[in-house]
Order: sequence, then structure tokens, then C-alpha cells
Amino acid sequence: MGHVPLSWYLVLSAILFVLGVAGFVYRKSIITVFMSIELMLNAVNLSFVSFSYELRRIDGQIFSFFVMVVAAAEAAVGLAIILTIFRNRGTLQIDEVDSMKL
Amino acid sequence: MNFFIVSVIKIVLVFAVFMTTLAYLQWVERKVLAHIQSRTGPLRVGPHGLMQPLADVFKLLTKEDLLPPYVNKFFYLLAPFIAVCLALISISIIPFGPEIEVGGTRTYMQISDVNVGILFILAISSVSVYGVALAGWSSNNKYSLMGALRSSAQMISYELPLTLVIVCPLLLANHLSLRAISDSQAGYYLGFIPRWSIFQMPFPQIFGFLIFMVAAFAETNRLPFDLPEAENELVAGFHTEYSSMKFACFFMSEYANMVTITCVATLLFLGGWHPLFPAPYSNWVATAVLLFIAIACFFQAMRPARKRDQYTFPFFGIGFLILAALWTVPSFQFILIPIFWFAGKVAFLLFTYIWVRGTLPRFRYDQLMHFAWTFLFPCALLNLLLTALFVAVF
Amino acid sequence: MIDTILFIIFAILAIVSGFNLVLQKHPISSALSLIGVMGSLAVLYLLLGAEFLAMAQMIVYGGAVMVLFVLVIMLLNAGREKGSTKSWFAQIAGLPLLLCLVALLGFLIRAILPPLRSVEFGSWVGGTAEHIGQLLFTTYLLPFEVISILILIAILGAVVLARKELD
Amino acid sequence: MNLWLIPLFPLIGFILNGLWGRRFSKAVINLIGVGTVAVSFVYVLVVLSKLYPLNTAYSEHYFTWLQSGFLNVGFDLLLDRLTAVMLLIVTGVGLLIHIYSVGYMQHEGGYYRFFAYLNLFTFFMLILVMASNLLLLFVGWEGVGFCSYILVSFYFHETWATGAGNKAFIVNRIGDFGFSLGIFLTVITFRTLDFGKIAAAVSTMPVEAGFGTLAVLTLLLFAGATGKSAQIPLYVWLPDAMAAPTPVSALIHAATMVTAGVYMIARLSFLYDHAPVAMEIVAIVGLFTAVLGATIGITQNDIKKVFAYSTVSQLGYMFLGVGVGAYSAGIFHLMTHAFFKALLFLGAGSIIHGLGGEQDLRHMGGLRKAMPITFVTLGIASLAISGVPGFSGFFSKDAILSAAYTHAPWMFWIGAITAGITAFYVFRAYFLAFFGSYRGHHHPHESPLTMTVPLIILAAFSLGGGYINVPGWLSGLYPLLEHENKVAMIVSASFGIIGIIIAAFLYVFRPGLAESFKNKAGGLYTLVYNKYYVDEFYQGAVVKPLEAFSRMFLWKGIDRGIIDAGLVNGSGRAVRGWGKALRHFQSGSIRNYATWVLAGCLLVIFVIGLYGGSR
Repeated sequence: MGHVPLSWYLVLSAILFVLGVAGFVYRKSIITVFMSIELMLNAVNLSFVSFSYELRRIDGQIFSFFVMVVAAAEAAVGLAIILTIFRNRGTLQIDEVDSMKL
Repeated sequence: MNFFIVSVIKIVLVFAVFMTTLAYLQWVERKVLAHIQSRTGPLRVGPHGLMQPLADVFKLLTKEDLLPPYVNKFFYLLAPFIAVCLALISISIIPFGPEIEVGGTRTYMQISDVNVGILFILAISSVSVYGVALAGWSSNNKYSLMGALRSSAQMISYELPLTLVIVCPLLLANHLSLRAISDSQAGYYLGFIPRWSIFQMPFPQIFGFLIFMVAAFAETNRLPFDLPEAENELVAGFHTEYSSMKFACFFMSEYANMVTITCVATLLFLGGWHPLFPAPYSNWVATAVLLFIAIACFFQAMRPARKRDQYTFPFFGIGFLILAALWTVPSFQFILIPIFWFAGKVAFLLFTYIWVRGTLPRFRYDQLMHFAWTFLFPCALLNLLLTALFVAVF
Repeated sequence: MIDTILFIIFAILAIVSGFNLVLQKHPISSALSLIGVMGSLAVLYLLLGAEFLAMAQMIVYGGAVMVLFVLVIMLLNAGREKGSTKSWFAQIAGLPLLLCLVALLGFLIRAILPPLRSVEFGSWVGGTAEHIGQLLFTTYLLPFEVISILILIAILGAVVLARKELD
Repeated sequence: MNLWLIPLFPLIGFILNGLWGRRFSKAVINLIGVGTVAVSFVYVLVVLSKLYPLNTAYSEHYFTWLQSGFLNVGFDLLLDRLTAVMLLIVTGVGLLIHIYSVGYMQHEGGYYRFFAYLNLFTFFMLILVMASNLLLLFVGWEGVGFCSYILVSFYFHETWATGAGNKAFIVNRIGDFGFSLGIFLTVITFRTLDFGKIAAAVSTMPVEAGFGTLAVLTLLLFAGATGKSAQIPLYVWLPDAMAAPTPVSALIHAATMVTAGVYMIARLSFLYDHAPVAMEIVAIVGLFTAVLGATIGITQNDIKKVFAYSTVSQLGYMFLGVGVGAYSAGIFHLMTHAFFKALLFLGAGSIIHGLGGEQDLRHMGGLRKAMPITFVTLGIASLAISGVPGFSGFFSKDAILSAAYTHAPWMFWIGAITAGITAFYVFRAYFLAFFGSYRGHHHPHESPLTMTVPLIILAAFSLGGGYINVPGWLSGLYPLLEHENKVAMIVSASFGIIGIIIAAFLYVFRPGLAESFKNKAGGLYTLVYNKYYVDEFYQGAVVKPLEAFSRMFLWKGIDRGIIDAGLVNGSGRAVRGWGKALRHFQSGSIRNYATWVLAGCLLVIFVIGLYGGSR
């Protein structure tokens, strides 16, 4: 058994990303949709780290790090928004939050 | 292949010692608390209740494994598992002593040395919230949920000062590996002041150490910060609905966390296995202490408080004499002396845990959070700033 | 050898957790699945020589972000999802589009990328704390400072949003 | 040598007075306003004394102003003998007029504003005369134009003042349009704007026989000059510009700015020399302007208007001079004219000041006792402008007329007759003001010392300025081509003296006779009195059609029809229509939006994968 080619990591990243997109499109709870976004971010992070390995440069990891930090900030604000939505509307179903329309 | 064999031996050894320590830590706690409160503590099972931990294990194993209705089964079963696993994992990177050579094989007195050891500890401790949170939520019980939420909030809040204060010894040591941090504290100022972090120039971390200990108490949900399991308000907090072995898991994880965090405190602040005194004297401290204990045992045997003491204490005395002799054998000293110092420091800190528990009353929840955010956090921040400043300047 | 085994184990764990995230109906199951994905990814980062990032992944994602999610789920007592027919376009077009995405990504990885090196555990450890710190505080100092301001703003925003209205 | 210091001082004065003048006391404003010009004048003297013989041009390069393709325009200042004359006129006469203003403006509002503007004008005028390339000259050119505008509109609360300012500005715009076209043509033709380089380039070209590029170029530049220097057909603004305070009329509209056109042609003499057709046109335009100005001057009753038309007429002489190739004679006349015309205006200002604002000749008379200094100095100026031998005007006018005689005798004869008319109308005004009995109501009094001292100094120069051998000084630049022409000299001088005698006869000895002549002339008099109806003709032939065209075509056709209806409302309607169509996509469902985003991303990835990503 040899070593794993790096493209496997990229394939894994792609799979996770697609799963994240699927979660975003098909899940109906705001929180889960939000988690799907985090999944997508994680998938992209894996790509960053993989390419960082390929190029032997750690800039990719730095970007990954920034993505993490932004995700943390986003989670803080996003969950606060979710809390507010729940307080005002008493629901977490994403399809019921649809008053911004014609 | 050699690496695997050595690793397996080390894992078995550490695991055995660690589990025994956990079991007897509980015995020690009950004994010390009892004596603080002028009681005697466990006495019945074995001499001085020494068999009590074993009996407890049997009791918990043989109890009926109750599964309450209305709980979320999967998470209800998962929670104690998570808790105990995460608690036990951290010990794998704690170094107990320097690099040694046994039978031509050089190895560390540590299961594995990790470059980012301290980050690993932080990662594990931050993830260990899940055990508590899930347990409380899956129990489907408002007391449990309240306990879980409180516990989670408390652990997250106190993690901040804890992390900030950990950074200070890292600044002094300039490394993330626990072994390297400990080694950076070897040596003495003026020939007698140990170069431990709490004494280390340019900015002694005494305040850092105190903040760390306070935060560690909260982090392990121990008195005076054991709000999650405040019996009189929340019945028993997040593990109200747990019984038998599942309860034991939580119990074990609490003690394991205690031991881990005192080990970390020792490594970060108290110089790890590096002795308090310079080389020739420190070699005999262990022997002297053990001899003193042995003599005390014999002395106690001559004036027994109870009848059977006159039979048991001489045995203890002989045991301690043998141990003292063991520490004088030069071919064992290179292993035993670091272990003595490390174990001694950890034991002292653990005793402090119990001591505090026996002395201080419990905080109110709002006081607890208030204390964390408005006192401990700014203090830790200030400490960090000053340390960074001094490190940068000198 | 060992890295191949580790990769396979954790890749499978990540994919299974990812599927679980999408398929489970209860938010908390999804959240735990996501934690599983993140833990697996942390191990994969270690394999790729990004040890600092692996620990950061555990501390930030595992210990902070996901704890927040779990707490919010518990606090709001979010239950199982209900079916909905409002988003008709997502229901109809979602699956074909997803398949297109899979096909496109697969095609891109296969067709466009040149052959990449294979991953050997320990052959290159670039992401030590030292290297990351050096780069972070020299080349990327400005983004770093900007992002710390971003975090500060996020904290304030979260406090303002989540605060109970005082009458 | 730091030539840049010369224009810098007035600029400093402008900045100080302009920004903080409101808070300064009058003494401080005087110190700044007059002092900066005085420093500048002294510095000019210092520079000239250091560079004295100034046989070759001296120039300084400061920085590259524009670098665009082949065109490289530097901020360069130039000092040669021509510039030296102009510098002395601008700073010297300018200084005297500044001093005079202290007295004249004493009781006017906007005191600090006036001095700030004057300083700014001085700055731009200095830039104009020191510029080493056409573009920098144009900066000064436009700058003085702007200053002229704000000074004509100085009494901005009066409609007639702002109207006159607007007229001056707009008429100048027409000329400057030609001037800028001339600059563009210069850039195209010579690929440079530097005077020295143009001269070098032109010297290799043959003299143009017909109507070629150089003729067009020089005539375009001359169009600018007709605007700035009030020649036919753009002279109409200058008489109206008398709405400005009298020192402004003296400085800007007599001594300096209006002569910029003459200076420009003298500066670019190498170009005009190569375009004889243009020269001929310049000479003819100058000649007819001289006649026109002089004839209108006879009939005017406003003392400043008389002098204004006299300025138009004298500028015509200068253009006649440069047009026939006697550049040095033109510049000579420019200088003497600066002296005596400034003196005439300042004297008129002194009268107006003494009479409390009265400008109408019919309400003056017999002022020689009340204002002795003004009487004497103004008399010297009148003699000078009439070309009486011995006075400065005689020398310069004679130089021009001699050259004209050499060039074409008919020009000389018309010029000489005009000189007689000039003498007549100037002395008409002089006699009406100082002789006879007083016909006004205000009690006349002599002006203060700050006003009379400049008058006396200028009178001295008007008297003796002719002995300064300007053609000799400029002989290095412009070879002396006119030889001494005794006949011309005697004829023109005698025409001037005859004009004076007629004026004396009509207005001093037989006052009633003038009235009867007026009545007899009838229609002719009305025609001339109404300035040949040129303003009315312009109004009917240019302004009205332009207004109609603008209203009917530009406003209703293009602005309302195409821009408003088509572009503005049309784009609004298009957006609304698209909005109506696209709003069905706004379903409020986040998941639908996400799916759309996904579709868009797929498109982008697809396109990148197809075209961009392949290596």
C-alpha cells in the first residue's frame, strides 16, 4: 500500500463541499442551513491546506486560519440573529421566514 | 517495531497508574474531607477503608443500568462515553520525567511527545464541554438541562482566562511542547532559587499561577465552582438521570480532568519533574520524606487510636521503609527521583483541590460569571500584557 | 502505510458524518455530525503537516463554534424539521444542479489539475506554530489586524443582537 | 536669479488680503497691497541692474508642468529686453496706480477685496509677460481676463456693473476661443509651445506667400488679441468696462492688460514676419479701430467713455505699428500710452473723486482753479496723446506713422487724420472739464496727496517718456526698419495741433458753435453718438439668433426631447419594466435563492473551466 495522492484530499474536499451545498438547499431548519455553510467552509479549508502541502508554502494555511476566524465571527453574529428570529417569530423553519418578498 | 513495543508498555503502565490514581484520589478526598470536618471517613472496607474504591467499582458495576423513558437514547448513552474518553486522552501527552535509557532503548517518560502539546490539551479541554452539554440535554429533564447549560457557559467563560494565562509561561519558554516547556525551567537562580515559571525572571508568574488554579477549579467543575451539580438547586445537575456505570464515567472524568489539569499546572508553572533543590540534596529528599512517613506510622502504631491500628500501621511503616530503600538504589534513581518530584507536586495541588473544597462555600451562579468576566479575565489580560512587555524588553 | 490507513479511516468518517449532517432530521444530530467532520479534518490536517491548524481547528471549530451551535440548539430546543412545499424551485432544481456540481468538480479535478505529489506523513511539516506566527506577523500583519477588528465588531454585534430588549 | 520671486510677491499679497483682509485694518491692507507690488518693482529693478545689458534672453526652468506624448511644457520664465520693458510698465505703473487707489478707494466698500484683486491681477500680468511658452502665457492671459471680470463687476450689487463684467468676459471668450485654437494649431504645427523652439523652427521655413498655415495660426492668435486688446470686431466690451473703479480702468483697461495683444504679437513677431497676409490684416484692423474709436470719442459725454474710446483708438495705432512690422514702435507706443493714458484715467478719476462721483462732462467746467494739480497733469497727458512735439506721444506715434508711410502711404494719411481727431476729442473733454463755468452741483476739491503724487510722477513720464529710446533698446530683437521721415513727422504733428486749435475754438472761445455743428450734422451725429449701432447690430445678428437656436434646438429638441424623454425617463422606464419581470424571482424563500446562487456558481465554474482554467 503506497501513499495517498493529494488529489484524494481534493476529492474529499469536493465531496464535503457538495454535501454542504446539499444541506443548504435541502435542509429546512435555519440552524442546520447555517451548519451546512460551516461544512462548506471546512471543505474549502481542506483544499487550502492540501494545496499548501502541494506547493510547500504555508500561505494556504494562513488563509485557512483566516477562514476559521471569520467563521467564528460569523457564527457569533449568525447565531445571535437566529436567536432574534426565534424570539420574534417563534420558529426556526427557514421556509416560514419569507416576509421579504413582493 | 521497537517503537510500538515501547509505546505499548508505556501506555499500559501509564493507564494502570492513572486508573489507580483516579480510584484512590476519591478515597483520599473522602478521608481528607472527613478529617477536615472532624470525621473519620471510610473505615469499614479494608484497613482504613483502603478497599473502599474497589467496593465502589463493584457496587456501580452491579447496579441496575437504568434507562429512563423520554430520554434521547443515542445521545444519552454517548455523553458519558465522550466525557470519559476526552478526559483520559489528555494524559497521553503529559511527560512525567526526562528522557531515559532502559536496556539500550532511549525513550521519553511520556506516552508521546507532541510539538503542539499545550494546544492539544486546550483542544481536548474545550471539546470536553460536549459530554456535559449532551448529557444534560438528552436527559430530557429541566434540571439536567439547566445544569448542562450552566456548566457549558462556565467552562467556556473560564477557558478564556485559562488560555490567556497559559500563554505567559509559553512566552517565557518559547515553545509549545510540554516537555520543552518543562525543560526550559531546569536550573537555579543564584544556585538555590529554582527556575520555575512562578519564579522565572523577568516576570515571575505567581499571579498567573493563582489565576490558572482558580480557572482550573472552575474548568473541572469543582467546588467552589461546582454549580452544574449544585445538589440543593439542581438535584445533581447534568447527571441527575445517570446511574451505575454511566454515572461512574462522569465521576471518573471529573477526577481525570483534575489530575490532568494539575499535571499541566505542574509542567507549566512548577517546573515539572525538576526538583526544588539543586542536585545532590534533592536526591535524598524522597528517601527522607518516606522515612519520616514510615517513622510516623510506627509511632502511630505504638499509640493506636483503635485497636486494629497496632496491627495495620506497622505494615504501612514497613511498606514505606521499603519504598524509601528503593529510592536509594542508584540504578533506579534516574527514574524514581523525577517521578517523586512530579508526583509530589501533583499530589500537593490535588490536596489543594480537596482542601479548598473542604473550606470554601459555593458561589452563586451570577457571582461565578461576574467573577470570570470582570475580574479574572482582565487580570489574566493584564498579566499577559506585562509578561509580553517584559519578555520583549529584556 | 499508517498515513494511508489514517486517511482512509478519517476520510470515510468525514464523508459519513457529512452525509449524516444532510440526512438527519434533528439539528443536534447534524451538529454532532459536523463535529465529527471537523475532528476528522483536524486529523487530515495533521497528516498534511499543518499541526497548528489542526489544533486551531479543534479549539476554534470544535471548542467554540460548535459549542455555540449546540448551546443555541439546546436553548431554543430546536426540534425535528417539518416538511415544507414553499421552496418549490429548490425542491425541483436542487438535485440536478447538485449532480451538475459533482460532475463539474470531478471533471475539474481530473482534467485540469496536473498530477499532484502524494502525501507522506511527516515528510513536510510546514505549519508549525513558529512558521505560522512568523508569516502571520510579517506578510499578513494587516489582514491579521483587520480580522481582529472584525472579530471585535462581531462580538459587539452579537451582544447587541442577542440582548433582551429592556423596556 | 530667482525670477519666480517677481510674480510671487503680488500672489502673497493676494492670499493674505484675500483670505484675511476682512479682519485687517486699512493700514495693514495698504501695507500688504501696495507693499508687495513695491517689493516686486524693486526686485525687478535689482534683477535688471544685475543683468543689465541683457543682450541675450535669460530664462529659468523650474519644473515640467505637462508631459504628454511629444508635448513637453515647462514652467519656464523668460527675461529679455521686451519683457524688461513690460515688467517695468506693469510693476512701475502698477505701483503708482496702487498708491493712487489708496486715496481713491478710501470711502468705498470692499476695500480689502479691491486690493486683493489688484494684486492677483498684477500676479497674472507678470506671469503673462514673463512666460516662456504659449501655454503659460495663456494662463496669464486668462488670469488677467478673470481679474478684469471680477474688477469690472466690483460693484456687484449693481446690475450695470455685473452686466458690463459679463459682457467683458463673454466677448473675451470669443477671442480666447480663437486664441486656444491658435495654441492647438501651434502644437500641431511645431510640436512645441516654447517661444525659443518655435522661433528656431520658423526660421527654417520660407515666408508664406499666400494664405497658409502660418497665416491661419497667426490670425487665430490675433483673434484672441482682438478680444483682449479691444479691436474690431470685439472692442465693444471695453467702453462698458468703465463700470470698474477708475484705478482699474487706468491699470487694466488702459495701461497693461489691453496691451497684452500687442505684446503677444511682438513676442511672436517671428511668426507674423512669416505671414505677411496676417500682418496686413492686423495693420488694417488696427487702423480702422483707430478711426472708429476716435470718431466715437468725439461725441461721448462721459469722461471715462471718452478715454475708453481713446484707448480703443490708441490700441489700434499700436496694432497698426506691429502690423506694418514696426514692433519696436508698437511697444514704444505701448509704453508711452501706458504713461499718458494711465495719467488721463487717473486724472479723470481725480476729477470724479473731487466731484463726488460725477462723470458727465456736461456737469463739469471751470475746474482748473479748484484742481490745479489735476489741471496741469491732465494737460500734459492731453498734449502727449495729441502728439504735440516734445511730449512722449509724439515720438511713439511718429514712429508708427513713419513706418506706416513706408509700408503704405494711405495708411499714413488715415492715421494722421485720426491723430488730428484724437487731439480734438481729447481736448474737447479737457476744455469741457477745466474751462468755462462750473455746471455741476457738487463742491469740487483737489484730491489727496496719495492721488496727486502718482499724477505728478506720471506727468513727468508723459512729458519725458519719449526720450527713452525704446526702439534702440529693442533693436537687438527688432531691427530698426523705419528711417527718419521728416515729412511724416511734420504732417502728423501739425494735424494734432490743428485738432487742438479746433477744439479750443469750439469749446473755449465759441461754446455755442459746437452745438450748432451738432445739429447740422443730424443723422451722422446720431449715428456716431450711438457708436454706429454696433452693439445693437451684435444684439440682433448674433445674440438673438443664438438665443433662439438654443431655445428651440438645444433646449426643446435635444435636452427635453432626447435627454429628458429618451435617456432619463427611458432608462427609468426600462428599469421599471425589468423590475416587473424579475420580481417574480423574489419569492422570499431562502432556499430558492440558494438554489439560484448554486446555478450561478455552476455557470461561472463552467465558463472558467472552459476558457480560463485550462493551462
